[in-house]
Amino acid sequence: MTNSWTDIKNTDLVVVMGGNAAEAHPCGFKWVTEAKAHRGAKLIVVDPRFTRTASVSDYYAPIRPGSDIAFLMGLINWMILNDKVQWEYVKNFTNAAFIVKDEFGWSDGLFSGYDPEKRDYDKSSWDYVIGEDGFAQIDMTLEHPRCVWNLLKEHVSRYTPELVEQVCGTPKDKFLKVAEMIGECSAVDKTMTSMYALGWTQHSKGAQNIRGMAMLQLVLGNIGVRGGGMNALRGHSNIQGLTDVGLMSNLLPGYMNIPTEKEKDWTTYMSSRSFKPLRPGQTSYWQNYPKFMVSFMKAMWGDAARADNDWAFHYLPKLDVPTYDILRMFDLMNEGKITNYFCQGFNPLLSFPNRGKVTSALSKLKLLVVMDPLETETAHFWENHGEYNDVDTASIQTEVIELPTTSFAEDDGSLVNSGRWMQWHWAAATPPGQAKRDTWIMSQIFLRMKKMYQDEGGPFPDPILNLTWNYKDENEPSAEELAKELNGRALADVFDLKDATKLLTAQGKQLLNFSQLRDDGSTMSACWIYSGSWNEEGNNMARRDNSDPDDTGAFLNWSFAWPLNRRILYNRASADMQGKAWDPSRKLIEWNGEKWAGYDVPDIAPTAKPDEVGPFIMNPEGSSRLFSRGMMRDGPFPTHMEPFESPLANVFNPEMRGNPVARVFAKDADQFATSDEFPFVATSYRLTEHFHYWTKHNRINAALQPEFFVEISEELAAEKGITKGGTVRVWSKRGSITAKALVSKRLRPLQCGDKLVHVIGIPLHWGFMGAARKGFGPNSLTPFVGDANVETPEFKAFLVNIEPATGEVVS
Amino acid sequence: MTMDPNLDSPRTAVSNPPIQPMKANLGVGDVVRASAMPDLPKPERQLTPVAKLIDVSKCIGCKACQSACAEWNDTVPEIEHNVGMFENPHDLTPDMFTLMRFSEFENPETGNFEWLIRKDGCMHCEDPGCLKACPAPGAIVQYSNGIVDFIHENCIGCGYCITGCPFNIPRVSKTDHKSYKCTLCSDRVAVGQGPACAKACPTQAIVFGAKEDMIEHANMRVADLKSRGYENAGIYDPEGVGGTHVFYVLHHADQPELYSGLPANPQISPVVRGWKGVTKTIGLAIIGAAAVGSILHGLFARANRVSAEEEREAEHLVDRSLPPRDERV
Amino acid sequence: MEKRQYSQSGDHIETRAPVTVSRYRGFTRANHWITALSLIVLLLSGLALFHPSLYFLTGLFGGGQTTRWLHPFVGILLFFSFLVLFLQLWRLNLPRPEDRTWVSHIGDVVKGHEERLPELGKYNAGQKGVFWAMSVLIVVLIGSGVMIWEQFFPDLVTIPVRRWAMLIHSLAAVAIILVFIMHVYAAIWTRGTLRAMTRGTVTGGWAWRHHRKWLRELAGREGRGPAE
Amino acid sequence: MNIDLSRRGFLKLAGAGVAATSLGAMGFGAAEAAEQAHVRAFKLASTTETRNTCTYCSVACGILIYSKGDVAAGEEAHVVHIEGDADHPTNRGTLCPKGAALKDTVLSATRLTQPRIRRPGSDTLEDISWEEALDKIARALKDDRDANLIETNDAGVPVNRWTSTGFLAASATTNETAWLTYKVVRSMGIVGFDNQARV
Repeated sequence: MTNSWTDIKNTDLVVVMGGNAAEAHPCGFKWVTEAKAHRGAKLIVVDPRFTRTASVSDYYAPIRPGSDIAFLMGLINWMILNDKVQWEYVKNFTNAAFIVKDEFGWSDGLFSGYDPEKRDYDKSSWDYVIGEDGFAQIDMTLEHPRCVWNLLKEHVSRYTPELVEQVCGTPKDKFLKVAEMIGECSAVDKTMTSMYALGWTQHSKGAQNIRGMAMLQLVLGNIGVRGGGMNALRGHSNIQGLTDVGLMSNLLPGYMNIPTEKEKDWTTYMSSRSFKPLRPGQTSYWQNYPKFMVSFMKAMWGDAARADNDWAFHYLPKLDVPTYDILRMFDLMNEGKITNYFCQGFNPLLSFPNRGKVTSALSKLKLLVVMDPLETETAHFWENHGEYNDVDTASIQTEVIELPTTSFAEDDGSLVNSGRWMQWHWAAATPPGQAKRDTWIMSQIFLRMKKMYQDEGGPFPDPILNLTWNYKDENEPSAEELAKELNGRALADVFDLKDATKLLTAQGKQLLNFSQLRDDGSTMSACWIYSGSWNEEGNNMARRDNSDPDDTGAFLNWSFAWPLNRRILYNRASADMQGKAWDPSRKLIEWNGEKWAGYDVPDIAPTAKPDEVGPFIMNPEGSSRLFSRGMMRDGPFPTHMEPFESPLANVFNPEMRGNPVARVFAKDADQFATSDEFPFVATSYRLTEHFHYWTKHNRINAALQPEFFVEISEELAAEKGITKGGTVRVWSKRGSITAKALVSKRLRPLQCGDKLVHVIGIPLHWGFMGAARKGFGPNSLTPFVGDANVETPEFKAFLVNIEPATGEVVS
Repeated sequence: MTMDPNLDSPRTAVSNPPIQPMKANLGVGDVVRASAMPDLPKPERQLTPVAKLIDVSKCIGCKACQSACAEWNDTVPEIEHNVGMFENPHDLTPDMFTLMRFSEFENPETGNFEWLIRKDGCMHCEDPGCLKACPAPGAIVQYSNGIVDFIHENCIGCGYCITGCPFNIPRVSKTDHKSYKCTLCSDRVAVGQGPACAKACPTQAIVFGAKEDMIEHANMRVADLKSRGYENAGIYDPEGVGGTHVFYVLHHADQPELYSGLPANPQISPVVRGWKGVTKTIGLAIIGAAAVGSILHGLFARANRVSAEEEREAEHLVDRSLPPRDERV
Repeated sequence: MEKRQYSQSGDHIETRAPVTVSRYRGFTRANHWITALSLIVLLLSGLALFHPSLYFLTGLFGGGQTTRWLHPFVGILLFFSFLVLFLQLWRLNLPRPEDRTWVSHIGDVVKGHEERLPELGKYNAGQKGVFWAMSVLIVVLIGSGVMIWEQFFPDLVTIPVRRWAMLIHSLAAVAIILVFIMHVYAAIWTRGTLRAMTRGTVTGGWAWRHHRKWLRELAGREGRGPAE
Repeated sequence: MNIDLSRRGFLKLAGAGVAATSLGAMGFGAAEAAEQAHVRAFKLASTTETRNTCTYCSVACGILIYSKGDVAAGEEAHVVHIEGDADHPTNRGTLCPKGAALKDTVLSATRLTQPRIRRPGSDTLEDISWEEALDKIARALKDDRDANLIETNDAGVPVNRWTSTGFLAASATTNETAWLTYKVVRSMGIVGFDNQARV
C-alpha cells in the first residue's frame, strides 16, 4: 500500500478491481464503508463475479478474467479524450515530458526488440534520449511527438469502448459509466483509491495489470495524496515483512538485490545500482545504496566483513538465473535435482499450481522438513486419502520430518501490515506440548551445521563460521535482540556528515534511523528500511497512542511505519508546485517557506524546495513513470495479453499466446489447453469464512463454510443439467476435481464479440486435513506458469470443463 | 454498550471488556415480564431501553457475527454439507443463535441485480410471543432494558416458545431439551459491553446502544440510502410486536419479504392469543365450575338408589325364566 | 342360540338369591382402570402446563422436564387402552329408539323417576354420550398432541398449523375433562354402579332399575342355557 | 428413545403418590420460578489480557487474548477467549469471521505438539525426539551442501551457490524470525529461497 487502511476513509471513490476487499479483508473494508458514510464516497466493483464487495457497491461492472489491461488502458484513453487529466500533476510529477528514443515502438501486440527464440525483449530502445549534459531530454509543452505523453496517447488510443466490450465482455454502457465516475477524480479536490490483491497479481501479466491502474492514478493525480494511492491489500499477516526482510530468491533485505554471477566484485555490483539523477537537482535516493549494503554485510558477518575483502561480498550466493522462485524450484525438484526442502508455515501441496506436478516433485525429494503449528497437507502428501490424495504411499521414498511450531499466540515480535505499519505483539499462552519457536529451531539447525563445519570442515565454510551470532542465549535469540539488529546500531561513533565534530550516535547505541547508516563499516543494520523501528527511544513498534489530530487517519504515534514512520508514500505529491495542498480539505504536508511540515513525515528532504525537487525520490528522474523504461520485462506500457489458456485469441495478434516473455518450462507447455477441449474460463478466489488452508482446522470456520464447492451461472447449470447442491466434476488438462455446485445469479456469461464466455468460480480453502470436510483446491487444475516479471502463478484465468458427477463424493 | 453519541463512527465499544470481577448490572430486580408468572413484583428501577441496529445496506455477509456469537456463547455449530447455498449452518440451531441469510434479487425497477444479505436472529420483541406462550414460570424473562432472555434452568423444553414466536427463532436442543436463542449477550450488556456480534461486525452494519440513539442513527442511514437512490429505504421496527430491540435498516423497507422472508407485519398469532387468553382462563373456570357443581349436586340432591322392591322384581324375573328350585335338587 | 341384542358376551347372571349380574370381565375392568389412571395423569400433567396457577402440579411428576416428556407417552398409553375398550363396547353404544325417549325424559333421569323411563339395554343414552365423546376427543387429542410433540416431531407440521394444534389440543382437553367429571359423577350418584368396575357385578335390582332389557336378555339366556 | 430423567426426577416420580398427599400443602396461586432470573457469569473475569495481532491477513487487526495464567509472569497459560482490541486504529475492536474464531485455531485439534518422522515408504508418522530430528536434518544439510555447493563458476568467480536444497519461508512469522531465518539460509548459500507473497 502507498497509503494505509485508515486513510481510505479520506477517499471520494473506491475502485475495487483485481480484489475482493469485503470478502478477503473485511476489517480493512470498514474504511470504505466509513468513506461512504462520511464523505458520501462511491464504490465501484469490477469483477467477473458479483462479489460480497459488489453487494454493497454503488456500481458493478462485470469483466472477463485476464482482460484487465484492456479495461484499464480503455479508461486512460477515455480520460485523455475527455480531458479528465490532472495536468499540473502529470507535467511535473510524471515522466510525461520525457523524450523517448526513436527506435521504441509497438506493433501486433509486441514492443520493439522482441526475440521469439529467447522469448525476451532487447530493451535498449525502451529509454529516454539522454543529452550531452548526461540528463534526459524533456519537453514541458508535451508537444514533442516522441514525448512519453504522446506515445501514451497513441498507445491507448486502440482501447476504444468498443474494443473493451469485445475483449472484456463488459457492456459498453457499463464501461462508460465507470469511466465517468472515475473521470470526476481528475479534479484536484477529488481522489480515488485503488484496492487490489491477487485478482491482479495472479496472472501471467500481473505486474502490468497493476501498472495500468498506477498509470491511471497518475493521470488523475491520485498518488501521494490522502484517500488516493495504489493499495495492495496483501494476503498474509506478515508477507509484507518477509518481503521487506528479503526472504526471496533474488533479494537482500530492504529491496536490495542478491548479486548475479556476472557481478564479479563489489565495484561491478555497485556500478549498476547507485543511480545518478536523470534530471538536474533531483534526489536519487538509491545513491545511498552502498551505506545500506555495507550495513547489511556488517549485520551478517560483523568483523569478517571488511573494506579489504569487499565487505565479504563473496560470502553472498550469486545467481546464474534471474531467480530460483517456487516454480523453478519445483520444476528442478520434479527433475530430481533437489535433495532437501524446507516448508516453514507453508503448504505448497495446495498452494502451488498443477498439484499433480507438485506431488510428483515432492516424491523425488530425499528429505522434506515441515515446520508448522498445524497438520499440513504437504507434511502428509505421501498419505493416501482416497480421491482427495490418491498416491501410492509405499512407492514414495521421501523422508518427512514434521516439526511442531508455536502460533502467534505463543510468541513475541513484529508483523508488517499492508500499510507498512510494524506492529509488536506479545505472547499470551504456553506452547502446546513440545511445540517450539522457529527461532529456536533455526538456531539449532545452524549451530549443528556450524559445529560440523568446525569439526569436519567442508567446502567454503567461511560464511557459516563467520555469521554473527552474539545473542544472550545462542540457542534461542530473543525477538528483542533480533529486532534491534534489524534497526541497526553504531559499531563505532557515528558523526554528522556535514559536521565531523557532531556526534550523532555513540558506539554500541541503536541508530536513530537510516540517515545515520554509513558505508565505512561503522554501522550495522540488517534491514535499512526498518531503521528507526527500535532506536534509543525504545521499541517504536510497540507504541500505542491512537490519537489522530484533525482525523487525518495518519495515527503517527501508533506503532512504526517504514520508512521513517511515513504513513503515505510520495506524500510530497499531495501539494502543488508552490507546496500548497492540491485540496486544502485534504492537507497532508505543505511547504512553509523553509521546510515541509504537516500531518505526515515528508517523503523528501524536509528542506527540498517544492519547485526544485520532484516527489518520487526513489526514481533518478525525481518523477513517477508513465513509461517504465526497461524496468519491466514485458514492456514500458501495459499492452493487452490473453492468459495462456484463453477462450479468445489476442485481438492484436492471434498468433500470440499469453505473455510473450513469460517463462514456460518445456514440459508445461504441452499442458496448456485450448478452448475447444476446455470451453470454460475458471478463476480461483477466497471466501470470507476461511483463511487460505488454515481455518479448515478451525471448527467454527469449518461450520460456517463446511464443504468445497464451485460457483456457476444459472445459464451454464441449465446448459449442463447441473442442479443446485448437486455434485459436479471439473477438470482441466492437468487434473480433475469433484465439488458441490453453487448455482447463482451472481455469475453471468459474458458476451465477448461473437463468443459467449462462461466463468466458473473455484474457491480455495479445502484439503484433506483439518476439521472441514475433505475437498480439493483450485491448484489441482491450474497451469504451471507465472508472471513475466515476478513469477506469480496464473491462478485467476485458466480453462476447464464441467459436467454433473455421477454418485456423491464421500466426505 | 457504546454511549458514543457519534454512533456512525466505527467504534463499537468505548472500552475493552473488564477482566476484574464485577457485579452484573442486570438481575432479578430488572425483570419486567416473566413467563407464567402473572403477578410479578414491579421492577425496582427502569433501565434505558437498548437496541441492536442491523443496517442491511452495510452488511457484507461475512458471518463475523456468527463466528463471534459461537465463540462468546461457547457453542459449537455442526459441520454440515454444502447444499448449494451460502447459509451455513443452513438454519438457526440450538448452537447457532444468529445466521446470515442471503437472497438474490433482480430489481425490476432498476434492472440491477442485488444480493440482499440479512442477519437473522432473535428480535427481542417489546411484546415477546415466546414469553407469552411459555408455560414454565420464569423460563423466559424480559428485562426493563428490553432484553428477552431464556433462563435455562427453568426451561422444560416443551417448544411452546416456537409456536409463540412470530419470527421462528427459538430452537430446542436435542441433547438437553432446552430452548436456545440470542441473549443479546445479556452477560456482556450486564458489564457495560455491547453484544459480541456488534463488536465484531467489520463494517459496523451492526451497532448497539440506547434504542433512542439507534433510531437516530438509523434515520441518518436511511437518509444516506435515499441519497443513493433507494427511495423506499426505511426502518424495520414492527409495531405488531410493540417494536423490537433488534431492528433493521432496509433499502427496500416497503418489501421486507425480499430479505429471506422477513415478515411484513409480524405479530403474536391470534391463535396463540386465543389459546393463552380466553381458552386458558375460561377453560379453567368451566372445569372448576363443573367440578364444584357436581360435588354440590352430589351432596344436596338425593342419590339414585336401588330399592328392595326392585331387587325382588329382579329375582322374580330370574325365577320365572328358570325351572323351580325343588326340581333342581 | 339367538344373537345377543342388549348384552356383551360374558355378561351373565352370577347368583340367584340375591340376584347378582356380572357386568364386566376382569380384563375389561383392568383395562378401564389403566385408561382412567392415564387420563388422570394426563389431566394433572396437562393442567400443569395449561395454566400457571397449576404449574405446581409438575411437582407430582418430578418437575417440568419430566412432566413435559411424560405427558405425551401417557397419552399414547391412554390411546391404546381406550382403543381396546372401544372395540369391546362400540356395538352396545350404538343409538337405539328408546334413547330418544330417555333423553326427552332427562328431567326424570335427574330426579331419579326411572319408572317413567323406557326399559334400557346395557347402556343408557348418557353413558353412550360419554363413550362417543371420549372416543372423538381422544382421537383429536392424540392427533393434535403429536403435532406439538417437540421432542420427536419438531418439524411434523408448519408453525401456523402447530399453533392451531396447540389451541385445539387445549380446547379438546377442557372438553374431555368435563366429560370425565360427568362420567365420574354419574357413576357415584347412581349408587351401586361403581361395583361394576370394581367387583365386576351389579345387583339384580340395579340391573332391573337401570338396564331392564339387558337383565331380561341375560335371564332369558340362562333359561335355555346349555345348563340343561 | 432419549428420555433424560435425572435420578432426582426419577425418585420424585416414584414418590408421586406421596407427593399427591402433600398437594394441598403446595397451595394454589401463581407458580414460583425454580431459578431466579440471572445472566451468565462474565467469563473474562480474572483472566490475563494480552495485546496481539491477528495472524491472518495483513489488515493486521489488533486483538486481545484472554488467558488463564500469565506468561509474562512465567506461569503456564492457556487461551480462553480472543476478541478485537477496541483501541486499535484499524479495526477498532471489530474482527472478521476468521479473526473472531482465532481461539479455535490456537486450540485446534490438529495443532502439532510433537516432532514426528515419516520414514521412506512408510504409511505412518512416528514420534521422534527433537534431538534426533535436528541431528538428522543438520546431517542431511551438511552432506548435501558438501556434495553440491557450487563454489565458483566457470569464469572462476566465487558464487557460493547451493541449489539442491531449498527453503520456503512462512508468511505469518515475525520479522525477527524472518531475519534469523534469512541469516541461516543465506549464510549456507541457499538460493532456492522464497516466501508466500505470490500465493
